[in-house]
Amino acid sequence: WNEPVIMEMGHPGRRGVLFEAPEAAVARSVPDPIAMIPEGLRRRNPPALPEMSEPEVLYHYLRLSQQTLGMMGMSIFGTCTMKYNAQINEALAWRPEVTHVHPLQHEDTLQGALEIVHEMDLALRELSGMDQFVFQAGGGAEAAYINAVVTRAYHASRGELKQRDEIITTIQTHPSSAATAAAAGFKVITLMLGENGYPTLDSLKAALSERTAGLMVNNPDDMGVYNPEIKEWTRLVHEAGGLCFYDHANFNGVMSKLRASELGFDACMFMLHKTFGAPKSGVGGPAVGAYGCSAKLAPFLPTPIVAKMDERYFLDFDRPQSVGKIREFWGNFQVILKAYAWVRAMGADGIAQAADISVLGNNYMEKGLLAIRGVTRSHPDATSPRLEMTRYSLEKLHEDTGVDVHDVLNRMTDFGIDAMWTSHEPWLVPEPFTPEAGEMYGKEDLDRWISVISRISDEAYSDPEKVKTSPHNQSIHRLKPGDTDDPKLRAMTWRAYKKKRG
Amino acid sequence: WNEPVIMEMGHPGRRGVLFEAPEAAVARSVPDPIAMIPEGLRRRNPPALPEMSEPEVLYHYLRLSQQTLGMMGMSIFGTCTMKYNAQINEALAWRPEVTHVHPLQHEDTLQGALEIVHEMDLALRELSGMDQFVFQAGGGAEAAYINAVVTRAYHASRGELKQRDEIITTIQTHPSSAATAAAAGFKVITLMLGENGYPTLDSLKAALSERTAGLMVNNPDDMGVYNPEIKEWTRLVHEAGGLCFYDHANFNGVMSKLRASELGFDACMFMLHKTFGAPKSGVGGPAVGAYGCSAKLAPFLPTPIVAKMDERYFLDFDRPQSVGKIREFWGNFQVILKAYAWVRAMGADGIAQAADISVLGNNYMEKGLLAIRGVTRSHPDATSPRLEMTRYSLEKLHEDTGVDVHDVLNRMTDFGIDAMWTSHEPWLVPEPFTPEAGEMYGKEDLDRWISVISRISDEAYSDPEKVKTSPHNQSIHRLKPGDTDDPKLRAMTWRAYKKKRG
Amino acid sequence: MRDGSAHPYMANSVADIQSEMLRAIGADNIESLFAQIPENHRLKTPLNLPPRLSEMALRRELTRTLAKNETVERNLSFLGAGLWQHHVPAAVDEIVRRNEWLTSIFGEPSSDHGRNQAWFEFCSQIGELLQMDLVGMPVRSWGTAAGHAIRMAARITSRNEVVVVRAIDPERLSVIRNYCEPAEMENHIAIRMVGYDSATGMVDMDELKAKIDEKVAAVYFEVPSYLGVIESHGKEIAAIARAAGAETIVGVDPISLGVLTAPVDYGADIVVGTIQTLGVHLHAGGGTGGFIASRDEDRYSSEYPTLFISISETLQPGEYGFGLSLFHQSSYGMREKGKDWTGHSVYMWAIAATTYMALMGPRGFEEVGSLILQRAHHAAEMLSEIPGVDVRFRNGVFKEIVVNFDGTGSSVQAINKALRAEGIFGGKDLSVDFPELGQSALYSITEIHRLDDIQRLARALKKAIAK
Amino acid sequence: MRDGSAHPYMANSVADIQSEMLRAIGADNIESLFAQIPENHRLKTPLNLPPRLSEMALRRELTRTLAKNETVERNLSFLGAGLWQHHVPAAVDEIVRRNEWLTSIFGEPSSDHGRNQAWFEFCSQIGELLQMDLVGMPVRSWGTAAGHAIRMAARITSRNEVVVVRAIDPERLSVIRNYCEPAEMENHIAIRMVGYDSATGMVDMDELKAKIDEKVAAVYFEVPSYLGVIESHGKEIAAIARAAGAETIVGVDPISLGVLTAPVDYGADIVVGTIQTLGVHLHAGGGTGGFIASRDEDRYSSEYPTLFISISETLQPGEYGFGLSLFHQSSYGMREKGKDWTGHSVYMWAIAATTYMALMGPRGFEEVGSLILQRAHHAAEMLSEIPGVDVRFRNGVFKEIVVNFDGTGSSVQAINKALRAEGIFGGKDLSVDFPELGQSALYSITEIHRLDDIQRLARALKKAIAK
Repeated sequence: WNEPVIMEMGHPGRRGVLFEAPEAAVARSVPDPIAMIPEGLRRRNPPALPEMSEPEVLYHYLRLSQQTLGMMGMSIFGTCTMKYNAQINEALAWRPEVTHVHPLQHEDTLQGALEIVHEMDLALRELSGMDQFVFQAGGGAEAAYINAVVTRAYHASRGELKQRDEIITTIQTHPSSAATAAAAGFKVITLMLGENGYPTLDSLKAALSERTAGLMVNNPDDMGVYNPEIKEWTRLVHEAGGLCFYDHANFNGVMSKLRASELGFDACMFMLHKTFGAPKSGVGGPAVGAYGCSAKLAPFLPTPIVAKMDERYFLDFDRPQSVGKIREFWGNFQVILKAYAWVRAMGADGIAQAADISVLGNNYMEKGLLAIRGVTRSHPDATSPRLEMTRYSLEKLHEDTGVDVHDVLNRMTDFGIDAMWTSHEPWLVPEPFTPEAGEMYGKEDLDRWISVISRISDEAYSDPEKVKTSPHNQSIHRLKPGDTDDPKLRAMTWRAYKKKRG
Repeated sequence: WNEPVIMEMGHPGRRGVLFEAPEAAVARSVPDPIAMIPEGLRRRNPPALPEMSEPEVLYHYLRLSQQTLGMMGMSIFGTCTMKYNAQINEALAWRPEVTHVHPLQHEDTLQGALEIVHEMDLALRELSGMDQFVFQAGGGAEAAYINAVVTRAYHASRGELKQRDEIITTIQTHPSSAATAAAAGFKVITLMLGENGYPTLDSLKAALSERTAGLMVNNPDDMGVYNPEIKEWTRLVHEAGGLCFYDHANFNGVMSKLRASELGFDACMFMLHKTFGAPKSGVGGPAVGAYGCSAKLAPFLPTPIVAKMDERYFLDFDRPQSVGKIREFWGNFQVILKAYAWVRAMGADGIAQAADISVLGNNYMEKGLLAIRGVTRSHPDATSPRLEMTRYSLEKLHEDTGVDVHDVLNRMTDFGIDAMWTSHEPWLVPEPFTPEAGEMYGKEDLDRWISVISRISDEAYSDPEKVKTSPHNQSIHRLKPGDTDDPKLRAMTWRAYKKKRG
Repeated sequence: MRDGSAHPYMANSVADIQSEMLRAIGADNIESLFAQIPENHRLKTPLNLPPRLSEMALRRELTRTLAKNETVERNLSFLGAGLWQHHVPAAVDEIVRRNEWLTSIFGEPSSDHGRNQAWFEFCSQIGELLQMDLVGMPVRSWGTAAGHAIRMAARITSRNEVVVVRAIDPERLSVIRNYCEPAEMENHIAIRMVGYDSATGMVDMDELKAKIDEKVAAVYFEVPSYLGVIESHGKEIAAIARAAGAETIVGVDPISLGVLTAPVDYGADIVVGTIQTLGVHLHAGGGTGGFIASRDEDRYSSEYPTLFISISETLQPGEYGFGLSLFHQSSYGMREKGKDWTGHSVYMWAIAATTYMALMGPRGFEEVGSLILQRAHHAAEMLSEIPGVDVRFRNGVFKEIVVNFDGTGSSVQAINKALRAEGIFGGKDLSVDFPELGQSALYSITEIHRLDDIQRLARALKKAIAK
Repeated sequence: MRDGSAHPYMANSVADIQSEMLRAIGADNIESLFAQIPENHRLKTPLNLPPRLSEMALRRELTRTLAKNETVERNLSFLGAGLWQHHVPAAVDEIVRRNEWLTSIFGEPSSDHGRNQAWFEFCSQIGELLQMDLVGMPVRSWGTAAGHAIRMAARITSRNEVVVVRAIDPERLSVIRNYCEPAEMENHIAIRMVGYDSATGMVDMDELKAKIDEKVAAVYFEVPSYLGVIESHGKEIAAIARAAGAETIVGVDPISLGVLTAPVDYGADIVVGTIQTLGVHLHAGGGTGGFIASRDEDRYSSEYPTLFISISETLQPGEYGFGLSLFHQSSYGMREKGKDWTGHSVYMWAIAATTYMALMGPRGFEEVGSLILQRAHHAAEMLSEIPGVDVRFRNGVFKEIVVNFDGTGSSVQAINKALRAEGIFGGKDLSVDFPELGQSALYSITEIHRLDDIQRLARALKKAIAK
């Protein structure tokens, strides 16, 4: 059914939450609370929020939740490492010992939380070879920003910041590296791909200079391509006086296989809401970008650091070279807890197996997908098996039938399979798509996914209209093209909608 | 989509739960646990349960939950008093202080639970005028059985049980009164309705004798008809030496208006999972039938009673005349807690208002429903307003169009309105239906409900096939008539299904 | 609460909505709608209930009240005796709490499809554990199930006596007694108790043979028994019963069925038991629930008091659905002529149990059964090493052990009090209900009791005894 | 764990499934699939992580670890300072925990419909509280929001200085500093701090006037301020800023907006603030979240770093849906040319907040605002009656009060320690960050603090001081 926008619902006078009047002594002391507000600052017009009973609000949002496909069907959204969010982790995270704890409490009353943060730090150090992690960043992009800020502080401490104002990245590194470097004030040099699917060593050499502040790169990239020269890269960047940051967004295919420090990186970032099993909530968060670095960079990390001394955990604010805060408090603790629980539930063997299964699943899918009419792979000549994802193209299908990748995405949802990932901008490969099998789904689910693409390919060649007019079984139809970006029509609030369309 | 039966899912070797091997000392002590089982009692063939990963099981049941309409749409199922299950009550009931408490713990460690049970007892005493409540019964029918058992014990204690072997009830009293009385060994006399919609005083008088053990009756009945002579009834039954039990299943329309004891009843029963806002889970439970009685009957109540002495709560097992146990332990505590929270959230005024709104809602709906072609009311000549429900009939619609009440029920679900209640057996009114507005839904929802009946009536008169082949928008279509009762086809387990159909 | 505020649970608790509705009806006021109730029936004194609380105040008050409970999470508990602390996977709680089924009521098979399927899957999985084809929807407790099963047997055999073993939960026995009408009544079912061997804890076979005759409708015994013993005479008991024309009813704890053979293998006709051990928490007793199962024969199916869910084809070829079966024979269908009675039960726990069984699978049941056997026998060994402490019936127990303290000179009550001070809830005191066992307590040991827990118990017991 | 068991999180962790998949690929083993990674890149030493735990063991271990936390549920807390303890309706938690959106990712507007609608409703309700038409999807914190807003203003005005009031959370200020590049860098944004009046806590208007000139991109101030004061010069500040061609950015706590007027009414151009107070728990800091809003003009909308959700018609007449808007200008669309950057944020808290705002409605916000005002002013009165204790800035505070202990001779640290022993978490110590306030602490008083709580605090303070 059509669920109305909540702004249209309710009836004047209905209430969803009530509050007791204050006790007599309080009311006597402050009989007119509004009088405590300076004259001109009192609210005159009540906000036009809906007036609804509690069950009306509850069932409205329960219904909306049901109109969200997500993993209720199947979702293997590349670059996002769709992973099982274990219910035990949720159960633990919603205990009062988590929800009802204030981050400014005295450390004596936070020993449980600090212990978990510290243990997670140790686990990440083991996985990466770094010397210290912080969890303040509310996501991967913010962790990249920490790297940019720490890079600033490092070079500033050496008097070189004015000179070193360039960050090198690659076109297949996540846009957040380029964007955070730029937001931090750096100029961004982006290396394009060589014929093997990764930038050449020569292009790196050409970019390096005394202006180089650092390198920000992922590996493998989100086409599943691994740069085998990465150790040489980090050596060259160091030689040029720059720092090397490893965006571990694509860690799932290499975890337990390599360590950032052993490849020569000074810093790295893990997404706990992704690789480590905490929910990501529609690229939404709350999330955690765990940022780790070598001892050389540790003095510049944001404060506080969770540290341990004599079996007691404490928050170390006494770090004179620190860049201070990137975000208030010390991180989304509930996300750290879930990630830590995941690490404990997996163990070293489980983590290794997850990487194995992810890579196996991707290569298994590749076999099936490339057999489908209209599906090709990026860099078809690079024959080594891809890691946990492969970048495909529907260019052929599009040329042959007029059906593009968005049509396919929409049609997939009719089979209970949520839209897959296409590619970050820019689309180096036309009509791209990127499934990531991950370790959660069974073979029969992967087979089902392949068979849906196969069926849609058949439909595209036999009845393209059916695909182009999809979805046919979802709560709503496709949006009118252009509405959401047309300044005369787009409306980010109900107020704006009423003004523009009312 | 079509969700498979779980017995068809999974793959050999998959696991949903793991257990650590025992510690070395335990394994040393008991190296071969199976050897501890007498030879012939060891399991030879593993149970053919599905072998599945945790997310496979989780999402299977999440999807099944989404395929349950219930109150996700709208449901005003008469006689069941569909009511808001407040989320605060659920949140409280799932705290470890509830889930992780054993009923055999020492009273000192149960003071919180016992306090709540006792406070609930006091609230129910106030609402009914009874002297003591017990919460052992896992539902209303079981509370009725307690009444039958207590009635046995009472008459036995007076040496009259052999003589008093008849329980009187009425045809519009819930079947559980008749059934539990019979199961307890009583003969059941059922009074039929008089022309005003309730049995005549004369029919009661004719049924009373020295064999009368008691009366079990509700009031109002589930047609919304109140017996105004009920005080006379209880007087006459007492005069004949019988006990009077008030089934308060239909309490919603009279709560705060009358008290069982003031009408002359010796005992009564409240359904905490219904009138008191705890969830009922598809006529499923866990539920609580709170049974209360006068001081005269209290010695016979099941043990234990929760009692209070000197600010300490305790479980009183020292009740020599007690009938013992009707069900193990002392009740579904979490349900009592939810009901108590409901009482506190409502207060006396809120409870009175709920009764008012329920009765107002029913009469408002009656106005709308009786204006619809093909809809009539039971006892059309009894003109007083009905209480919280009204019994309607679709006899006319059926005669005119061939569409019966089950067709209408099915069609309703297409509009997101779950099937309404028809009537208990026997159907005194042909093609009956019984909505109960309750106090939860707003006027616009009641209007929507009426408009759906109105639309279906229009459809029945214009396109009856559409109604008769409904539903058209649910997860599945109607069942093949007869399959579930045909001994050759019916299968209550997957094993049986495979044998009969495989 | 501010006067005149609408109540959050009642959308129509707004004065102008009520006025509009009254106008539509043509009534002057709400009071006039109660015209059926005579004046002298109305409340004599106004309701005096505690003051109404906002959600904020309610949360605070009840959170504080509940904090007066001590939990088996913060304490170490050995209480079982009919309700056991097992590991409940978090996914089970997540599923069982879904609002969708929490608030549903009976709709149509199409609108109830998901819930009906889940219930069918519950019955199907119980069926696999038991190797039986007919499983009813759950009843309210193990005792309830046993009571109904005995009444079923009485109807099937038209006999009115039943043999019950003595090594039974006294609470469950009391429930059964209340299902068997008193002697004054025409359909009275007499209970003949059979003792247990004081050395092994198993059924006293001589007494059993003496008590079974052609008046007996059924024999009821349990595997494992209340005292934890894995009864090994099942086959023999069933044979004796069958020879006398009586039904064999067996009570089981289904969590044992990964390692113990299904009762049907030793001749059970009707099997009953708990479903609490299949993924349901204690809930201070609110986790209780039972089942009834049998062969899929009319002889049995026609006597069930429970509701049934059957799989069925739908009008759409290739599609299946689920609906009520044999409804007509229930008390809903036939009132006092129905089979005993039905009504609200614990169907939500069927949702928990089906999720649990699917998560466990065959290997999970085997592992948990083995682990319980290991932990219980190991605990028995450790505790019996404590001077003065004797563990009875040590050959073949499942998860309950009878710990006797006669040699210590202390009472169970005193020992449990001392344990409580250490954060340990000792076993259930058996000394009143089973005087022949002296000062004994029933300790429940499950998969959750780790080595360090048993060590902690042993240390605390030594300390308690030394006092 | 038993060796060789499949892992519950990984359906394909079964050997024969893996073999079948390898056969399909034509690979000998999984290792061969990692051929891209050179040998000398591989792990030098094996992973040394703590042992793997079953769910049962994990629950036990983490439950025990978490039990070492003290909660604000069992203790009485007066900590706020950027993260506040308000009443969170249970329905909010129920909604926000739904698995459906927990595990979703970006699909299509049709498959994400429910979640997108919920997000749009969040923005719409924030818009009503603020009386503003343009609201972005949430950012990671109030400080983050302020940092981005300042950068937006710098881009809008092409200026590189910003005026910030001194009475600001030091954590938030530090975040802002990190959003303003250091002096060495080309696009450095210089921060000019403006003090507050030591008597009233309000902005020092003379200093403000002196600091605003045509180099200034924006003025940033908060209502209520970090020190709890309801700043009353808003209109004047905005006028001064406008005259200098600068933007006015106001930070607000939206729970105050049932009683305080919307910042746009006194001239705000961009408004930022927290969303934590709208139905999000503390989560030890994980409840943090922020928003950015403005008028719906290209001047502003073209500079947002956030994602937007716009309502839209669909191809079906009369139907609407919701999709991303202005995506192209984000860093996803334009990499380093995008507006700052976007990425994971706290969108789940948008779900909580939209549920909260809908439950509250206009009357709920008015009541909670009034209640907070009453409780805070009453607490200020009660505490200032304690000898040696002085409550600063008492005219017009919202929910934070500055309690000064200079007259007691005790330090905040010592007093808080004494309070902690009584189960009370005293206010945040201001003595390091605001030395001019002496030994002062910031006490947060909200609707949850009842009369008896304040009385208990007063008693405990008296006792602490007497030591």
